[in-house]
Order: sequence, then C-alpha cells, then structure tokens
Amino acid sequence: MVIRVESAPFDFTTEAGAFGAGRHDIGAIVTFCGIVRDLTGDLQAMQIEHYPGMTERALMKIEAEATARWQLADSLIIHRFGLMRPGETIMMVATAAAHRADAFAAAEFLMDYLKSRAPFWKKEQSRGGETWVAAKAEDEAALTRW
Amino acid sequence: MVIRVESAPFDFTTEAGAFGAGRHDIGAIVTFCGIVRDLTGDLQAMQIEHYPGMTERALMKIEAEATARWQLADSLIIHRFGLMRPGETIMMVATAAAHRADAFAAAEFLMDYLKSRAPFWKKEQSRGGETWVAAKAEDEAALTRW
Amino acid sequence: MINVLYFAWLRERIGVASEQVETQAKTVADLVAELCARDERYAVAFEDLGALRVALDQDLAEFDAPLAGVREVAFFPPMTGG
Amino acid sequence: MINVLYFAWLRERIGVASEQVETQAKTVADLVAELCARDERYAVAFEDLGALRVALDQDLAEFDAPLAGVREVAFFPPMTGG
Repeated sequence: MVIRVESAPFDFTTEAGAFGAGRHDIGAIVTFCGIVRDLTGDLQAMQIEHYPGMTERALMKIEAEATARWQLADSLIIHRFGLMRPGETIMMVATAAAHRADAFAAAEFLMDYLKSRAPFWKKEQSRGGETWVAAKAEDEAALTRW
Repeated sequence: MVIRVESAPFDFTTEAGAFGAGRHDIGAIVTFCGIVRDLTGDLQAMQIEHYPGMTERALMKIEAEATARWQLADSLIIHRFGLMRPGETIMMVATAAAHRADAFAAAEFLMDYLKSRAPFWKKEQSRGGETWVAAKAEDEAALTRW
Repeated sequence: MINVLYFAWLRERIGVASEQVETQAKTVADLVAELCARDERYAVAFEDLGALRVALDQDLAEFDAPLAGVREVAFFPPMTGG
Repeated sequence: MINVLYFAWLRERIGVASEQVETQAKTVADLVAELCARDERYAVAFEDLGALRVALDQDLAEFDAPLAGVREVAFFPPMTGG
C-alpha cells in the first residue's frame, strides 16, 4: 500500500513492472494510468494544484476504504502536481488481488473517489488563455454506485 | 487493436509501456494482467491448452464487440498457451480511451468474455497430480451484466 | 467426412485430439449419439452434455444445431481463459 | 486565530493563498459572512457557496459545521483529480 504525491514525472512502465513483482499470491493486477490528453491540439500544458497534507490524508482514507472493502494483496497510488505537457502521465493507480473482480472493483473505486474527493485542481493552458477544469456531474454521480 | 496468442513469455512492463505511447488523444489507459497464482505453495506449473484458429477468431469477435460498444482509441489482448510457472504472466488486456469509464468498462468486458468464451483450458500440476481447472459459475454469471 | 476435435479432459478421456468421422448425422446431438454407440470411451466422455460445449467451424453452437455444410466440429469442457 | 487557505480559482479571485484570521465565528458559514463583509473580493468569490467546498483541519466538512477547536479552514472549488 503505497501513496506518492509528487511533482516529478514518473515512469508508468517502471512502476507497473515493479508492482506485485515476485509475489505468488497475486492472480490479477489492474492498472489505471491518467494522461494529459489534447483532443484538439490546442492544449499547451496542464497545471495541477493540490492541498499539501490534505491530499495525502484523503488518499490514505480512500485507499484504506478500498482495502477494507475488497481482498487486496497490494495497492499503489501515484499522483503528480505542477506543470505537465500533453501525453505526459498525470497519475496512476494499481491494484493486486487473488481474483480479478476485486482488483477491478478496487481500481475503479480508487479512481472514482480520487476524482472528486482528493484535493487536486486542474488548469488548462492553451494559446487562448488559462481555464480551470470544471468538475463533472458524472464524476460526482459515479460515487453513488459504491 | 492487436491480438496475440503465443506460447513464449512476454514482458507485461514492455507491452504496457508501448501501448498508447506517443498519442495525445488518450486520457485513460487500463491494463489487466493475469498471473499464475499459487496461494498454497503446492502448484508446480500451469498448462494452458487452446484451440488454434478458433482462439484468434473468438478474441477478434470479443474485441470487435468492445470497440463497437465503447469509445476506444486502442486495445490489446495477449494470451499465452503452454507451460507456465507460478508468478509468470498468463495474459494481459489493455484499453485506451479519452475517458476512464470507457477504458474500464471495455477492459472488464474483454476479461469477462475472454474467461468464458475464448477456447482456453487450464490444467494445474502439483505434487499431488494434475487437475483441470473447472469453470466457475460466477464467471458465466459475469456475462449477464453486459 | 467431418473433422472432429476434442480438447482438455475430453481429449484425454477419448484418447485422441482429432479424427475424421464418416457420418450422416443431421445434428450435433445425432453425431454424439453415433460416437457413443461406437465405443464405451465416447459414452463415458459424453455422459453429461451439460458439462460440455461444442463449436461448429470454430463458432460456439448448441447441441441441436444442424451439421449440414459443417467441416469441423469441436467438443470441449467450459472454457477457462484469462 | 484560524489559518484560512484558498485554492484554485478561489485563491486567484481572493488574491492570497492563505491568511491568519482573527474570528469569533461559530460556524463555517459565519466565517464566510465575516470575510464577505470585510471586502468585496470575498463577497464575489463566495457568491455561490454551492460551487464551493470546505475542509476543516484537512477533512471535508459542511458549511454549517462548527469551528470550535478548528485550526485550519480551507475553501476551494469541487476537486478535479485523476
């Protein structure tokens, strides 16, 4: 159970490869990787602000809740803050379990809560200016399924 | 959209790293990795038999169905056959999408169908002998949610 | 002539992975009945059809499906991929 | 004395990231009312409380929550992590 909140870029491949390595009690690993996307080609950068202290606290609570609900062998949350370019990795979640249903459910739960309950705010910078990304009603609604 | 059915070991880390690399229209990547687990320490190896020809055909149908149902930028299925040791990677699925809900749903759909509709059969070899792994009612039931 | 394939424990019980079968069977169930009448090994292996699956020319099918035009029939237990 | 923090566009509108506030406010809503009375910038920023969230000592809370014993209050828009 590892939580990292950091500004430096991280390598998803390296992290995914190290996660659960060498263990024989794991049958299923699910990873989620969030990437700065730029559908229109206008985005220059994304700036992520966070609330130091509360961020780690919120992520720990979310991870503890997932561990209480599902049979997990391990879990990992990495979330960056600061400036990122299109195509760069913003964050990742990984879950390991004996069975795939636990790994999938826990990964989706972590993502849903992390979206709306961890204190991060995204601002997009394009040639036209800067815009704070608005929270989506569907992200808040996603929490009701748990 | 890539499907590979092969006996040689593959490196999940390398495959996950190459998947979706360099694209700016992808916001979410979900991967699933299935590993030979050995909860009791008794398992010596797992032997996976498949139906050459039908396997590729079944996986292509499943992947086409996922692509029709969700907005996917890319998808990947790799499944091994032959002899594997505990801790070795059996198979992986990866999905890439602009939004996480599509990536998660498609990955779970691919896994659910691949479990019960792709012609693979697992046999466990332990000191006590060889046993064919029985299909689980819960895996068949999982299909009803789609 | 139909090519008949067997997989997993069904292959082990019948003792061959595939065989060419000369048959006039109209459906999969008719073919199974012919095989069972031929040898005790088949009768034992096909005892519980509910525990078996069938594919016709590499597509899953039902046991009452017609065999007309089919070149390859495969019998096997429920699949355990993933 | 309570340490008050602002994030994202709320921080930009108010013009500071944090400040020490001398207050006798009983609830978060009371504190907001005090701030709004102090300066137009606050009144504009806090115009729609439904679009804002509050955390007391780094735990999410409601606007009617009591401030007794609280050392750090943070105001921010809905979070957009992930």
